[in-house]
Amino acid sequence: MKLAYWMYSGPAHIGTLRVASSFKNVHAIMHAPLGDDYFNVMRSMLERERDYTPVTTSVVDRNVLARGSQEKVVDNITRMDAAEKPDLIILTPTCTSSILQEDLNNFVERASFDAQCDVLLADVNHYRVTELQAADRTLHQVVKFYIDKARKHGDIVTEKSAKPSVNIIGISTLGFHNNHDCTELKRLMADLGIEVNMVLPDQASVEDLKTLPRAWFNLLPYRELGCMTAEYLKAEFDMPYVDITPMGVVETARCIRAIQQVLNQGGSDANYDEFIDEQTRFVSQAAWFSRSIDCQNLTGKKAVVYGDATHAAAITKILAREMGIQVVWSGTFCKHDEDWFREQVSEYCDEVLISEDHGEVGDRIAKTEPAVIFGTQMERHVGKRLNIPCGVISAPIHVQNFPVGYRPMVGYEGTNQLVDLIYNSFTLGMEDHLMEIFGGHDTKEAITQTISADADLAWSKDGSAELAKIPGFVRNKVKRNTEKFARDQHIQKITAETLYAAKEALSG
Amino acid sequence: MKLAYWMYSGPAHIGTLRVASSFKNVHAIMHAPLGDDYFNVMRSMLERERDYTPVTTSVVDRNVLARGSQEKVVDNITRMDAAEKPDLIILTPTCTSSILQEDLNNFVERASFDAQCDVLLADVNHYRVTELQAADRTLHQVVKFYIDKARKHGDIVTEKSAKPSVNIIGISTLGFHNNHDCTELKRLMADLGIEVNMVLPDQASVEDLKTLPRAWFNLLPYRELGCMTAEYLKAEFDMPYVDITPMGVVETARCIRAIQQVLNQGGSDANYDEFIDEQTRFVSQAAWFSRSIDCQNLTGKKAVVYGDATHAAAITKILAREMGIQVVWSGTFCKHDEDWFREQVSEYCDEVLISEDHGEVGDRIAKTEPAVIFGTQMERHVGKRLNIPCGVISAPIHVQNFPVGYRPMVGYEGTNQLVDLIYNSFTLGMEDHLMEIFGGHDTKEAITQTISADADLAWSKDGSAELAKIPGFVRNKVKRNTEKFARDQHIQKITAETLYAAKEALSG
Amino acid sequence: MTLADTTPQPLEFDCETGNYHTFCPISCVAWLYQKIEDSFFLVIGTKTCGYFLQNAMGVMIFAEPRYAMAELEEADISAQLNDYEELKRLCEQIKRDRNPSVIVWIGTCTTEIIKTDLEGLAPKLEADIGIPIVVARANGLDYAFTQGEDTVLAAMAQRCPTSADIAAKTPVVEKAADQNAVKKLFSFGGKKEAEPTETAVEETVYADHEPLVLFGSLPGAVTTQLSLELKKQGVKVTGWMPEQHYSDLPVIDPGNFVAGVNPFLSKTATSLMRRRKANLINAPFPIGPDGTRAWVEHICDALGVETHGLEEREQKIWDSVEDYVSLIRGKSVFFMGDNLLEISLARFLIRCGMHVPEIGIPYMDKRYQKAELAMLERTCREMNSPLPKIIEKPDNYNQLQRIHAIKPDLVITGMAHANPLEARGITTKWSVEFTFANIHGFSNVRDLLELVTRPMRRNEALDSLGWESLVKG
Amino acid sequence: MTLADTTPQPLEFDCETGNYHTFCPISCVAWLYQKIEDSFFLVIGTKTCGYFLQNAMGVMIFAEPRYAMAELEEADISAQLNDYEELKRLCEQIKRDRNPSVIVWIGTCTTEIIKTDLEGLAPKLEADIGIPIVVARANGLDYAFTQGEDTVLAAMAQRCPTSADIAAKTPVVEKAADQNAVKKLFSFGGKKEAEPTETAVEETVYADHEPLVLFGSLPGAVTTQLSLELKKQGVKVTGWMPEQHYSDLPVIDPGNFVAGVNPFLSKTATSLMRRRKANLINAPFPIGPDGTRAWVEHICDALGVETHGLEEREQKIWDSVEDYVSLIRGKSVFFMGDNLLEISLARFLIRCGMHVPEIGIPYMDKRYQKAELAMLERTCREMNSPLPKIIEKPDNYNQLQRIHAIKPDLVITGMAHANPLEARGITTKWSVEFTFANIHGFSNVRDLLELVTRPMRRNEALDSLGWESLVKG
Repeated sequence: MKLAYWMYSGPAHIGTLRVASSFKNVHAIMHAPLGDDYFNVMRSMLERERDYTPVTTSVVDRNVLARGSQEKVVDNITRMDAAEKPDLIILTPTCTSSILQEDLNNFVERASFDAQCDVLLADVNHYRVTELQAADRTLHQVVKFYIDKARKHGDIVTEKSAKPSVNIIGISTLGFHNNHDCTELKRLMADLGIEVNMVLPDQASVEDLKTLPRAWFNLLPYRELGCMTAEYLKAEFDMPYVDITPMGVVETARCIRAIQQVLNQGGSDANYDEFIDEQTRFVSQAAWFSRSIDCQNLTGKKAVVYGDATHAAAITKILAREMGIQVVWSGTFCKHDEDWFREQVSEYCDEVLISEDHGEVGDRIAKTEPAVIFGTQMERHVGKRLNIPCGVISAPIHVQNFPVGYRPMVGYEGTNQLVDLIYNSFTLGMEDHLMEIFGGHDTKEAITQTISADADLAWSKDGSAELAKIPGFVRNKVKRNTEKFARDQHIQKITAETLYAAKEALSG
Repeated sequence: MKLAYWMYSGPAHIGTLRVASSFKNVHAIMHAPLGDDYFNVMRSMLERERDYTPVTTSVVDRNVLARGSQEKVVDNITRMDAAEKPDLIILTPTCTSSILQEDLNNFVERASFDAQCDVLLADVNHYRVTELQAADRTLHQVVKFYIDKARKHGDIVTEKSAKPSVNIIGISTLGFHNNHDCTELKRLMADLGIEVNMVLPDQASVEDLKTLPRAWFNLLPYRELGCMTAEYLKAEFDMPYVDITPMGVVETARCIRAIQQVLNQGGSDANYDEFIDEQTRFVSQAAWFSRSIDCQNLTGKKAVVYGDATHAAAITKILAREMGIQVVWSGTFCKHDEDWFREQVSEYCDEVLISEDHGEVGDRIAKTEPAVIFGTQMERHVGKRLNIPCGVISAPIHVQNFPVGYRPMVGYEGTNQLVDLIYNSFTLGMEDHLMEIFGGHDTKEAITQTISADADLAWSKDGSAELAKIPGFVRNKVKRNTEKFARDQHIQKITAETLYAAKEALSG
Repeated sequence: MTLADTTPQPLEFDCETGNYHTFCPISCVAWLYQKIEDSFFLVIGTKTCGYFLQNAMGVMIFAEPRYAMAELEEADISAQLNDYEELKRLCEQIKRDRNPSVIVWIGTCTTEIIKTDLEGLAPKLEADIGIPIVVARANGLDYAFTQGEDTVLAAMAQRCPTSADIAAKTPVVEKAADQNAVKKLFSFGGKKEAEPTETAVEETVYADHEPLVLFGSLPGAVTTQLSLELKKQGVKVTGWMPEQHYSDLPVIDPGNFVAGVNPFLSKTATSLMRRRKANLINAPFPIGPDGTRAWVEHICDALGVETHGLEEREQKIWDSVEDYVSLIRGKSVFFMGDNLLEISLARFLIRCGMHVPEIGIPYMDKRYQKAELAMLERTCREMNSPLPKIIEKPDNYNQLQRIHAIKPDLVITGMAHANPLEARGITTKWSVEFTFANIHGFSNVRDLLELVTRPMRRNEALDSLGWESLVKG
Repeated sequence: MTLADTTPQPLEFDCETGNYHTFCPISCVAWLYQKIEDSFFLVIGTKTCGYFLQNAMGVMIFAEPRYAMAELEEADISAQLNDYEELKRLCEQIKRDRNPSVIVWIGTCTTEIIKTDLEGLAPKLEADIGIPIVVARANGLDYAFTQGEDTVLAAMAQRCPTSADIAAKTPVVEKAADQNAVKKLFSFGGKKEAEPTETAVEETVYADHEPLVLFGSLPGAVTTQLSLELKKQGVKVTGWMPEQHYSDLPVIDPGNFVAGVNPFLSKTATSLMRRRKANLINAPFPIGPDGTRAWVEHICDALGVETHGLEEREQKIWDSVEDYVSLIRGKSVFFMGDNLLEISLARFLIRCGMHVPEIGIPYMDKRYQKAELAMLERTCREMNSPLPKIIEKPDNYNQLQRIHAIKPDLVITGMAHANPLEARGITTKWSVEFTFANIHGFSNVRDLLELVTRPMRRNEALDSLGWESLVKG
């Protein structure tokens, strides 16, 4: 058992449902007790979705438990098939109902007899994988099912499109800024003269999956969703893929250059250098911001970063490489992707943190005392308590992460949005500090409660007075450093001299 | 004399310089003492402008004062003319140098002999008009000068363009979100099949002003800049103008319908009804947000609005009409536009406030205790002190109002941006209150300091205990209401019963 | 009056598939940990439960809440780990970090299915760590949403002391016959009464009646209002279950009177009757002026206290909210069914002049809701409104077809369907809000109507803008 | 040593058009109102002045600052209103709302031009409202940026008490010969010394020397550091002008020694010498390890105190910042001229191994900066660096041409030109930051170098990304 009240990724069935309900005309049947169906609420409330979520719960109650659930599940599948005429129904249990060890494959087989549509059982282990892994797996499962089916029917489309084309894989409902990212990626592809063959799974029709191989390559903006599918398509059809997240000007350029290489290997003659240069220097404002005076003043400031693998890695690189901000540590909750994450960020931060424990993450922030945090909603609230500003850069999703206004994180407009996020996080933090400094009247009231004499050390009157002159937001740090210095030097009473001697010694 | 440390609009010369430096290849010479040239700093720092601001100060110091400034001013004009080869040089004094009562027209005349470019003296009274009025006047002056010149040269273009076309008037440097608004307006015009003839004054060339009459009509997104010019063009060339600010779905639709009418009067056959319907219901998310559950919970909440005439009026209408939020009062610092403002907002708010005094505005906010403020940076800080969230909707400009990411306030994407602004202002405020309510541990510590027994009233033990149960952010209001009730009822000691009797009586 | 006596209802009851959306009963943690300030709630379940709580709790999750998940991992499910040792480890950590007065274990579907013997483990662990452990099975197999509270209060009812318990624990105090006095000493500990004269004076306003304990978790301000309402009639509330502190659980002796404030507390009622031998006062619930008056009347009646001025009081409240009532009179409201407050709300809204074609409700205890159902029927008769159809365990899919057919003026629904209905031009109100808002008693009628009318007031204004439908086709 | 003695400088000086950008001298209000905590600053000027302050002050403006504008309106300019009555009305309001210990009137260009007789009005109003009024003409016709502080301190110098003033005001205290003791009593009022033994012990570390008052507004932490530095040499600082409170203005008697900490305080120096008959110690300024050492040495020399260990101290600081120094050694820096700290900073950076082609400076008082200029020359010689050209009242337009021709590694410039230069691949640092950062004394050398090297460290990293030029063409 694990004591917790916050988790960074949801249970497996949420991942399955995110993929299922992203597709057009796919219905999911959740075999679960009452109350496990909050996915529908999340989609309806967080995304302000106008349509009914295509997920029906076949409710397991005490009676169903006693009688066995096969009849009810099969009945619900056939009912939904008749009423909604979906292309595909995906059945999934939840953590709870998966313990019942029922032969759900058999339920699906039974239902397939009567249903007009395809019926699939989502194939995930509800205790071993997270929401993210389950989503990746379910997408792969659906794609494979329809590729196999097309092959059997002989109507698979393997001939490449005349113009260079791409499948964008990984855009899904309840994904962090996914809708805006998708728009921006489509615009970017249009700018590059690349036709978008399919977007997966968002708004995709399963009937069209047979045309996936038509595209010249697959683009994977996120680590968390699509990798299995891309690998599968590479293995089956030798389709290349580009899995560089185009976040920040440097990585966006790298992604475009990788696309150029892929296209040229496919017989095209693309040269995006000029486009990249124009976008980087003049269309996007990010490169200019990096060079501008505002950003100069962020140089060397300390930040910590935490989030899913994609976003935490991308932001770490942007902060360190594009803005000269010191990333003290960078962390992720994507334990399953630890190796990739370490490889991506090690060069750009002092330390790497791999943890799913919100308590550990919070403690590390408190200990680090960074000038700014980039993290999830949880870290934002940790920051609130510690009075450290936080920019939210990653799921778990929250209604605030579904802005109505255009807020992509990828591509060139994404670089602009990130500049605002980073700059505002720092300046609003700075503003609070400045308000404290310029608060005026009450500067005289010494903040003496922080001057807790430790057992072995005493602060002289002038030492305390001097400490009180230090602005509140660094006072604790100065106090700790001075006390450390005093202990090292065997000084028992800390005077103003000690304080400044410590400053000179420790900054040397 | 007026005691103040904050003003909502700048001095006149700032308005003149905003217009002058918006034009392409126009240089301004500011005749002023050292230090009056901070306009250059504002442009460079707030807008993160990459180019040198085309404003040179001809510095007035003690020596110049003694010798007379004509020589220096004329010399600076001719020097800049030779070095930068501008089309036009505009000379302006500041509040200070205008007191010297020099014959600046004569300076200009003198300089015109030697200079290749046109030279104009900005014609404003520095003690009678604000930044906004001066900008409006300077734009008119420049336009008139070049129209007159073109007429003299006989090369004025009065023939209308084949396709419907528009001049967008009022976009300027250091304008609140002007750059993004301009992009959005251009996109909107493209969607409507209207060609943009000129944008004024931003990035416009004075040499092209002679082509202004070519457009079918003028569009004035803001009250503050462009009205004089539009009136002038109407008087001279019978050019119609549309001065409906397209902010919010209702006003955007009204603006488009007015454009339709103007075009059709000009012989076109435009029908934008379908476009408006599609944008309103499906492309913009604002109409849907208004109807969604999130917004339902804002219904009847109290807001106050304060800003320039354009933005304060637009936001007031959106809040009241599109979101069902109660605007307790709406105010502006644009005293010169009081009549228009009253006419626009009276229907949508309980009271109208016309004031330039930040102290008065702050006091009114404190007294009103709204759930949210929409105002300027000053009101944001007032809100910070009072613990009331504030969305910033209007100049005076501030570096935070020059986001790098796309943030128009007009048009359909503008409606989305405003939804985010309004929603986040409310929810982040609510979040703070919820954190207080759910703070958990310390709910028991009674906030007894607010229970200050007024001379004539006493709170019984159970009354105080009951009051302490009320969440902090409404406690003061409940307290005041209860005490008012007690006084009216001649109750001397307030018990729990009194408190709830007051609740029933006052809500009736 | 006992629950055994069920008179047949002419109301029409039906039962559907039970494929309906409601919050998991473990969500009761959200308000209970807030109410009982010295408690800690431990939900023993899976990642699915935890993720639900985290999403449902919103901002509360960040406030270092006094609840947590004991997340069952694969080794727990496959019984490779010892439940007792695991729970002990967690509870010791909770004791160390937060030191609550009580730990409430919330069992879930998973603990039901893997048959974790929480009731068996609790007494041993309670003895081991020295903190009371209350066990409640708030699982979705047996219960819906608000019934979670019912499972907790039913369990807690067993922990209420008797006069004898108190007497045994306070040997220095003279064993007084008046258990109220004993209770006072107990709950206030060593504190001195600051205003003894005031208290003495107060006592005289009460009639001489059997002790009365009210049950149901309501915010402090609302319990005060209801207590004051009864005080006006001379009825003294001996205690509330729960109180702000676990250590203040009221004394309940056999023969004492108890009354519930919410319609979803049938298990608690049964527990109090069967195991504590209390007398349940079966009354309509104090929601709306009509319900509040009936509730007070039933209580007074049971205690043999004569009421006075109630009719005027009810009328005065009605008069004060006429502006709101006039907005909904003659309109229709459809309850999809979510929080078990449906019958009481429907009865109140019919009294306001609304029509109710259908009341969906997760679970219907006709005995515990007997007085409320009777009042619903009477109200319909008096208001000349057709009797609503009551659908237990509704099927949301079917309900949506009926809603689109009937087009009611208002649908009170769970969170999953509100936005899609609004997008189709159907006005909705979240049922969840009635669970959290202060809607009980006379003083809150205006707030209750504010909630009900809000979407109608808002949408009326919006409708003039002509965006009624926001879906294609 | 007197200011009259000006030895010819082999340094090349030049003067341009004076069309350069710098902040208005009234901006000194920003740091002075912060420093002197019981003060209120009233800037008497136009909307142009007010809007500048509001923009320059950034967030401070929102913190209910202890300064305000007396905004001159048309009626004031045209002398329709009575200046005295208007100022009285405003000052009375300030007294009512904030009750400061002193009101400082800041005259502006406008009061110069309309010839408002602030000096004439102040004594009468001071008597009328009972609050000292100090008048400073911080106008842009005569002064640049930091010189605003000079005008205020020069005026305030006249308000420093003499021993005789103190003696007259404290009749109960025995008129001690030691004015330090008198000063103590005065400034601490009725307070008891908590640690008398500590104080007594402390006194013994000081040499016996003439009283020394330091002038220049520095943050409390920095004044402590500099005082401690002198204490190490046995020199006791009698007082600072200004102190945290106006009421703590130091005693200055004829013949006392005074020394400035900043190069822009020439008017204050002159005022102290001419009107208070103080002895000015003309020293380089305590910026950089070299400057700080020279400053301490000059002071000790003037007071007849022998120094010890200063060379080692300086060397230790240099050693501790070698990592930063190595980043700039051999590079070039161009000063456009802004805050009058230019000579001191250039001298320090040349000592760090940089080359300085040009030092722009708004105003050059060769007498007050005599020791600093001499040290600059010596440093160039010792570091084998060409002598910089010093341009007084530069012309920014011409400077930009020179910068684009020379392409220095760093340009220290005002805020108007930093972004355009950066966009053209030229690394810049705001001169303003040196005005506000703690750069004085040995302890702050690292912070000073942190500032200087920050843009170079940052741009070095960025340059590898290949975005050097961010303008077209």
